[in-house]
Amino acid sequence: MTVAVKFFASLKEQLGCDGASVEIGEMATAADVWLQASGGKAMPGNVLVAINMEYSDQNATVHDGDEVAFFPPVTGG
Amino acid sequence: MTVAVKFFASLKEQLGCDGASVEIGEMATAADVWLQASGGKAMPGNVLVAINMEYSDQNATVHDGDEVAFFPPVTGG
Amino acid sequence: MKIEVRVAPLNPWHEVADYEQAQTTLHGMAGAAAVFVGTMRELNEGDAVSAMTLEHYPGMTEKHLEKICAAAAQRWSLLDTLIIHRVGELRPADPIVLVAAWSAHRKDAFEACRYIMEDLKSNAPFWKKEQLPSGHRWVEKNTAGY
Amino acid sequence: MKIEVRVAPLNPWHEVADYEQAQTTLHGMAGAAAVFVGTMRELNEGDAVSAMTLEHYPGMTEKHLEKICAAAAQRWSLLDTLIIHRVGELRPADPIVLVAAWSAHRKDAFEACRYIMEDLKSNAPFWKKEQLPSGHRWVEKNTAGY
Repeated sequence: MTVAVKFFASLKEQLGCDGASVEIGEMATAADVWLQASGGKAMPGNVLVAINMEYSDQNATVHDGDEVAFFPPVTGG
Repeated sequence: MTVAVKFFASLKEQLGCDGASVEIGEMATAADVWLQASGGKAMPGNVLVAINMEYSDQNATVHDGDEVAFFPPVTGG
Repeated sequence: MKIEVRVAPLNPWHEVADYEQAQTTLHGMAGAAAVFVGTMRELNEGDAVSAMTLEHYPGMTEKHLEKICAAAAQRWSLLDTLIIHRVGELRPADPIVLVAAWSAHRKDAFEACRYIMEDLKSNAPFWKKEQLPSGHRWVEKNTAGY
Repeated sequence: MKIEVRVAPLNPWHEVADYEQAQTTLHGMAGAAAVFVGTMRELNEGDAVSAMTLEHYPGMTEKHLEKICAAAAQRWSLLDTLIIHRVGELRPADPIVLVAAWSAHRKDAFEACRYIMEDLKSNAPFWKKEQLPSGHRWVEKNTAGY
């Protein structure tokens, strides 16, 4: 299956990438998506995960066509 | 001694008077001032008292030249 | 710091904008502005209100509002405060009161603004008389704010 | 209800004035408006900040802000809410965010405005990068709001 990956803010800078389309096996979790998209880097402890623009967590299962986003703590307002 | 008396809002309407200059003996309290200025009426329980534009109470002693105000609960804002 | 009690109509947002622009010490320093605007409703306690007369105690009102702002400035870290309150004849949808508080951070601005507003409602010497279909009615007390 | 994320400069008081005037259902019904405006400061954590870049997650940001407003409308009796948030390049003294809540009474307006602002700061996907004399710095977390 295919998922769209997005990185934001400092994470995007650190990884040098704002997103990718990732081919991954069924039953993959957000953490699996991270590993593949980041080229095997450890996920920083404070990273937030959103699936289809809803907050989720790294253990959530992803589905074909999902948009999986990783970003640092938010600092708006 | 002489004190200036002021009435506001519903109290002013009930008494038909917005203020008066009252001659009263030394050591008079705000309650004494009320009695004289209101023509002996009982003071409603919810009346607020200010002396020289500071909240006070009916047992406070007034002094020559004081401005003594009586008014109902406030409803601004 | 500005406190104004006035008869003239109040456009609260224009007042805040103008005041903020004029206070150059706020620029770049104030990270937070909390503003409250109280406006006349056309309904109160289930009755249609067509007009309102706001009376105040000239002198004591301003003095009391200054005292409230000074107390807020003691309790929170504030850069500035602004209060404008109308008196006289009002119609539904007319703004009655504007309270604004500026601070470096939002906690102080939020809490000071609400504190000032609550003290104003509880203690500042203003009185409202409503025009109802059945005649006049003095408002007897304000609704609870907390 | 309006939610806007935009690059264009923000004059928050004009926005509130225009929005309020356009929402005729508020007129005579809203007794209370509580507004918060967050503005860029020229100093953060002791460092001079000459500019700021605000990044966001297009789509999720708007979705999350709508969710916050819906949650506030569940919890308090609200007539309307307005959020405008800037993204892109900002300079000190530029307004960043506007949150407004209208209600019949002040308690609901005050509490909803603060709630929306706190949730926005805690959860809405925005990120700030500051320009310091020494280079860029991503802001790591927001200050506490309570």
